[in-house]
Amino acid sequence: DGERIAVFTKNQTNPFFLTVRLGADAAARQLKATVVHYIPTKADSIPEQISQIEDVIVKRPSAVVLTPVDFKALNGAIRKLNEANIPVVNMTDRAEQGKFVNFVGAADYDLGLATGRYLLRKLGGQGNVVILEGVKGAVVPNERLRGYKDALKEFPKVKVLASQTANNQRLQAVQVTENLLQANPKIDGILAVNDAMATGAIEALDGANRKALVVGINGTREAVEAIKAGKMLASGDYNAFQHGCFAVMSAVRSLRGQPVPKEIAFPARVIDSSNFQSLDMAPEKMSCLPWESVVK
Amino acid sequence: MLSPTRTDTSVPVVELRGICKSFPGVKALDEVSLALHPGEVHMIMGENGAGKSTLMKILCGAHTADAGEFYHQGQPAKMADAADARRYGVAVIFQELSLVPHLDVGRNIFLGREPRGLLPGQIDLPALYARAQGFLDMVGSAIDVRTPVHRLRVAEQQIVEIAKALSQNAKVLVLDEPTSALSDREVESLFKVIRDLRHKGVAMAYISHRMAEVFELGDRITVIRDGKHIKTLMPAEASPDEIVRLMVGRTVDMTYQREFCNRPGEAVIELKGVGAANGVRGVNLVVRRGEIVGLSGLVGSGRTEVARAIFGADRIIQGQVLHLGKPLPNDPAKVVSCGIGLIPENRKTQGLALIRSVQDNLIVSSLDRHFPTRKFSMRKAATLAAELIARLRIATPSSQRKVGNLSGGNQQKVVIGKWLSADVDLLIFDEPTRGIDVGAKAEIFELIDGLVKQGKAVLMISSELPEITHICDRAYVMRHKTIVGELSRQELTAENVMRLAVHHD
Amino acid sequence: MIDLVLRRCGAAWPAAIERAPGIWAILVVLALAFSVTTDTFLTGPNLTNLGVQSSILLLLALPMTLVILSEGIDLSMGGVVALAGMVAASALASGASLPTAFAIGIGCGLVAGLWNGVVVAYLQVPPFVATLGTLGMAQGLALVMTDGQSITNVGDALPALFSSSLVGIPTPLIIAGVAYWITHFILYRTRFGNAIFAMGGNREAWRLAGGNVAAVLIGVYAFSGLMVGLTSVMFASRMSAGHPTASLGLEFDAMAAVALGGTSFERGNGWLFGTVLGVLAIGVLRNGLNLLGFPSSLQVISVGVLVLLALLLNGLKRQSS
Amino acid sequence: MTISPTSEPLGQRVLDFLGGPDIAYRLVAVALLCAALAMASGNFLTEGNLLNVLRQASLLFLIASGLTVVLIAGGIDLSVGANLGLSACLAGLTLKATGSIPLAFVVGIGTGTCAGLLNGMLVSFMRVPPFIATYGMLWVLTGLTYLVMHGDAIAGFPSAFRFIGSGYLAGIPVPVYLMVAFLITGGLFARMTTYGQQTYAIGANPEAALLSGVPVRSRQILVYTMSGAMAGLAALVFLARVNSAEGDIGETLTLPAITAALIGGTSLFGGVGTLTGTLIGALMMTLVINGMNLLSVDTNWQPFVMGVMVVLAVLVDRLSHRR
Ligand SMILES: Nc1ncnc2c1ncn2[C@@H]1O[C@H](COP(=O)(O)OP(=O)(O)OP(=O)(O)O)[C@@H](O)[C@H]1O
Ligand SMILES: Nc1ncnc2c1ncn2[C@@H]1O[C@H](COP(=O)(O)OP(=O)(O)OP(=O)(O)O)[C@@H](O)[C@H]1O
Ligand SMILES: [Mg+2]
Ligand SMILES: [Mg+2]
Repeated sequence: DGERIAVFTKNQTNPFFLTVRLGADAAARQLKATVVHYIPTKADSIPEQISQIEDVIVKRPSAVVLTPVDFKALNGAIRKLNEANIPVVNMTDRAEQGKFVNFVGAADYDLGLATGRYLLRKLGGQGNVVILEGVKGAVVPNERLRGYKDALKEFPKVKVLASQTANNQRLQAVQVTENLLQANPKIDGILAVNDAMATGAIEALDGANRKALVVGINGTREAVEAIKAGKMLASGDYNAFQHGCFAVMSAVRSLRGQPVPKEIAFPARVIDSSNFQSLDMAPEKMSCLPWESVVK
Repeated sequence: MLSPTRTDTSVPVVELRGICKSFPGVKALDEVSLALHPGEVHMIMGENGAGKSTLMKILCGAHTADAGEFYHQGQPAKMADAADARRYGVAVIFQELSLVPHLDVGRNIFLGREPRGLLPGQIDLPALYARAQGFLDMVGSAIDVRTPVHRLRVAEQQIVEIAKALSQNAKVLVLDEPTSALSDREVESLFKVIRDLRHKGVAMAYISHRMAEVFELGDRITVIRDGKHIKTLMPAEASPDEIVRLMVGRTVDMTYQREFCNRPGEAVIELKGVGAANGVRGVNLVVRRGEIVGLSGLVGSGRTEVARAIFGADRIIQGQVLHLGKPLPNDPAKVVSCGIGLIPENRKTQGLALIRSVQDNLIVSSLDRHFPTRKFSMRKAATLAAELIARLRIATPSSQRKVGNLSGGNQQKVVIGKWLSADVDLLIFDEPTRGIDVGAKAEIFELIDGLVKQGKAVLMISSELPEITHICDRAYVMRHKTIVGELSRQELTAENVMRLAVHHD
Repeated sequence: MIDLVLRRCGAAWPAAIERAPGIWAILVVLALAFSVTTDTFLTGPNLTNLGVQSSILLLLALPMTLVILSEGIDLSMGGVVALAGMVAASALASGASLPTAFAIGIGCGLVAGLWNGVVVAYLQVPPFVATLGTLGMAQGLALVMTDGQSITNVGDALPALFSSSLVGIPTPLIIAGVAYWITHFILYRTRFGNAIFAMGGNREAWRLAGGNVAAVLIGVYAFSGLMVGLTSVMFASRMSAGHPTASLGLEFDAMAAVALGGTSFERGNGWLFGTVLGVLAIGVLRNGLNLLGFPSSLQVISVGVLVLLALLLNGLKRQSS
Repeated sequence: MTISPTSEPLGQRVLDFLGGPDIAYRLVAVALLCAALAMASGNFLTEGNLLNVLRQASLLFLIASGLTVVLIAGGIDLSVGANLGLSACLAGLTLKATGSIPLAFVVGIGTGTCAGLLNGMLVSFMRVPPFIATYGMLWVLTGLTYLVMHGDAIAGFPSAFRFIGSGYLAGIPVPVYLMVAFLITGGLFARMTTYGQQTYAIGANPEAALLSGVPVRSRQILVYTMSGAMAGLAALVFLARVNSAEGDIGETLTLPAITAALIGGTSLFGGVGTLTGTLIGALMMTLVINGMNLLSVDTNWQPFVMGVMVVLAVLVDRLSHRR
């Protein structure tokens, strides 16, 4: 029987991680390994993920694939994994410390920069924009926000009217945007650090009968639908499915003594009405890219 | 240990002068004075709501007076809170029990005065239990000091209260209706303790609605009416009639004469071998239209449990309850719609929603009767309530007043009122006169009499034997959670009841 | 032997079972089930895990028991753990020593506890509302402090603490044990303990005994705050960081543990050792299901079923007696 | 002591109908809040913004209204948010799968009602304390939501369905009509039916209510079921408004709903409270958040402000009753 891989994701509510898990499962099927998923019962709970890692160490899986719910808080748990000599692949969100087989993910900063630039160029380098920030203190939204801000620096004529958090949530994004639309008669662009908030902002725009260019990041199915319908300008592709694939592949390859690069980062790619087709399908139908097509 | 510091009975230990106290809408006390002398039992008499409990609460610092002076050993003193009262040696046994249910007997006796251990705040538990045992022995009780109080019966709790008061080395002891929950035997041992304390020079204020106690114990009697001091007199110069006249301001017939019922009607309720989850077993009983049936027995014999089982408040596990020949459902709401009402033993916790108005409480049982379509009308409710308030002479400034602000007796009238409003066929009274003054008692009996004359039936539980022997057409006597005998009108004497109620072997 | 331990914890064998039959039944069934279905449950390392994982919840559930006995509730725990943890972490970040950080964290908790106590006792705001308010305020302040960022540059001493051990026993377990012992002493061996029972059982009785109700309430919430402060540093130690939101909702877990252990929300009726059992039951369930690799969504359902089942069993017992 | 039902002055009767002096204080507070916001931000008094506030408040009110009735009956429902989540997800899945709007309504409201019924049974027949019963249910319902969604999200519903959440009728958002409808129905239930009287009686003293012949258990089941049904209905409005559903949709809604009821003067001890109060509570909370957004105040301050507000509201009640 094949390798047993324990895969840790952050929550069971965000479709992004569902896609990641499906990718992991697909890779495991290909490689004849087994995957067991561990997800905190409370979304993004740090103490729970730590406990789950401790419990899993007792069971000694062949390898672990870990998306830490927090940049630093999992350091202790990762150290325990290392001490127990269980190989660990770091997936999607980078951990601060620890020995890892490799990192599989995307560069959030680059995604923010690329997507931000895309919108600002479409605005012709001028106009008013608002930013919808994500959960405070989490690395991913922070990095993306940094990317957006750096993109804005390149377009000094664009004015940022407001930068408020909607906590990565769609409903909050609807309400925050509604209020911002009231406060600001002219908004030309909305930069959301994830697609859930971007689609929320679109709802608010529709409700108020206003128009603005909206971008988000992740490339979720919902965003693809919106792009297809012409309601959303673009979304930064996060390659969720491939994260799962390549993390599990990396783990299995390293167990089998095959070479694995230290870093597999999918390039920042912006999806718009011209190139959404590759993502326009159910994640169940997706398949892993060949290892060699990504790792050169 | 309890030796009096002064034997001079002329200087009061504590004295209240010109005390006034108002609650929103009521002047509870108006210029009342009271002096408590060492070695005397001072009886405080008055109708419900006269202000007796309020006066006692001021005496022990639970309420602060709006005006008036306080003297301790003849000297002006300050009386701001319970701690002051404790300094002057005032201890109280309240009308409403003041025990903590989930602490044991010993800890309750010394609550707030625990013997100190080594560490800061630590209790010296062995010393506490030993001393608590001593005080329980003094009242002749066999209760274990480590029993949590919530496991004790009401009467046993009352005894713990007394031991608690004793343990305070009181110079002044206030007893607010201490016997209302006690059986005769326990009353006797309480009286023995009171006489002991009197001998040791303790000053006592004693509130009771039982006339017999007044003459058995009292050294001095003060009558209060409508928050005013009416008269202080010696037992020798007073007769029961005289005291009642002073209390109510008119003459009242206390003998509760009534025409007994010769030809009772159909059986409203019949119990056949009923056993319930609350412990009663093999109960056979029948109540017919037009009669008042008593249910007697010692405290703890299971009378309340029988009432609750009939009413559906406790689950019936064997036997049958028949209502007009048909099985009665085991659910209070359905029992009420069959026309049966229960006036429970504890009005505050079981009878009333204290935060709601008099009106709301009066109509809650008869909503289905008065509003059969379930469409409610505030106006109609107000009219109904006003009628009941007038009919029962409930002393309240308005039908919108919170029931919690009424005096005990008036609260009891509200509980009765809600069943009058529901116009039930059978009323079960559990201690209907507990804490009720003589005037109100007479009124309540008149009411009960009126009900049975209209062809309704009454089952009455009472711990006061005269009530059973004078009022009832028949009575059942209970012992050990079952009925041990039935007495017809002719056999219904105090001796016969006691013979059945008390276990001889 | 066990009987002696139990007696010291406030009840003898049969009484101990009678107080919270549901939790005993569930603990026994779960432990048996997991011992049979996994080969790792009954191993030393796993039981150590279980203890260490439960320690934080116990540190909160102990004071919660006292608060609930006093007919109160403390909804602010999660928020205050966050705030005090952030403050302690920022102290460490600016170079303070570990003991200083503990003092600061505990101090913060104490201030929040005192505030709760004052609002409940003097302003007479119902505890649910008062502590709900404090929850909001603490959570807000924790977010505002660093604009929602966690504080991660806390040095090495704090992270090391949680995984350290003394004479072979993990430090968190020792701290939880000492905390239990102190709480037990306070509740069952001091006047203050009697006063807490009186707060829930019969406040008037305490007042009439010359006691100061406000002082007791403030004491209860201050004690709770103190323990919350201690927890905040332990929690930060587990995460190697001060985090503004990770602890939110912990108070509900603590309340569930207290209720599982047979403490009722009225009349000052409760049992401190039962709380330990409640914490353990939650810990065993989660640990065992992880060992089984149980799907997470079913784990969520199991927690709810555990709580309902235990309370149902307790209720059945009450009804039949 | 005259005890005839006197006809009170008109002002008193209006005040009573609104819910007594407590409500009046709150209306004054809302007016002051509006005045302050109007002065601070020029955008506040625009028609669009006021409609926004109303629509946002109406969502909060819909969840909080069922909860208010439960609180009045002396219970609590910590599972409303989770219930809303499950109802929204199941309704959304149904809508996606069948495209039938009536069916989605049946599923959404049906789910909420069933969950509420279960709460009611646990509290009334099984005698589990409401706080714990509904907390346990919170976990069970959340778990079921995760189970049916298995981590996925659904989005994009037909515009006919979305009408109840984001549509307008005569220039006013549809949820506002729902809010008014429920305010009136709820008010009639509380004041004009014997059910209402019994609900207050149960909240004030359940034991006394039982011994007065009030069918306590069936009324408890009724209020929890109503709360569940309201959560189901709110779920549909939510779904229609945000046009998507995820497993965590209801997670953060329970405490704000309780807060709205408390700010509105409903007591946690039962027997006291009004829907009008809850509406005002929801309005105050929404106004504050709206104002903070308009003035670009750091959102981190929102929990702090909510915390202060709930304590203040209850404190003012206490002080006004002391007089
Ligand atoms: N806490 C209170 N708030 C408002 N009114 C009160 C309060 N306590 C007592 N009263 C009122 O004060 C008056 C005197 O009540 P008190 O309890 O002293 O009567 P009492 O003589 O002890 O009557 P009873 O024999 O029925 O016990 C009553 O009218 C009562 O309604
Ligand atoms: N040992 C006990 N432990 C706990 N509760 C008890 C115990 N004995 C009685 N009770 C409760 O105390 C209340 C009074 O019961 P009790 O047996 O005294 O009824 P009773 O015979 O009707 O007497 P009375 O009506 O004079 O109080 C009941 O509700 C009963 O359940
Ligand atoms: Mg009295
Ligand atoms: Mg009785």
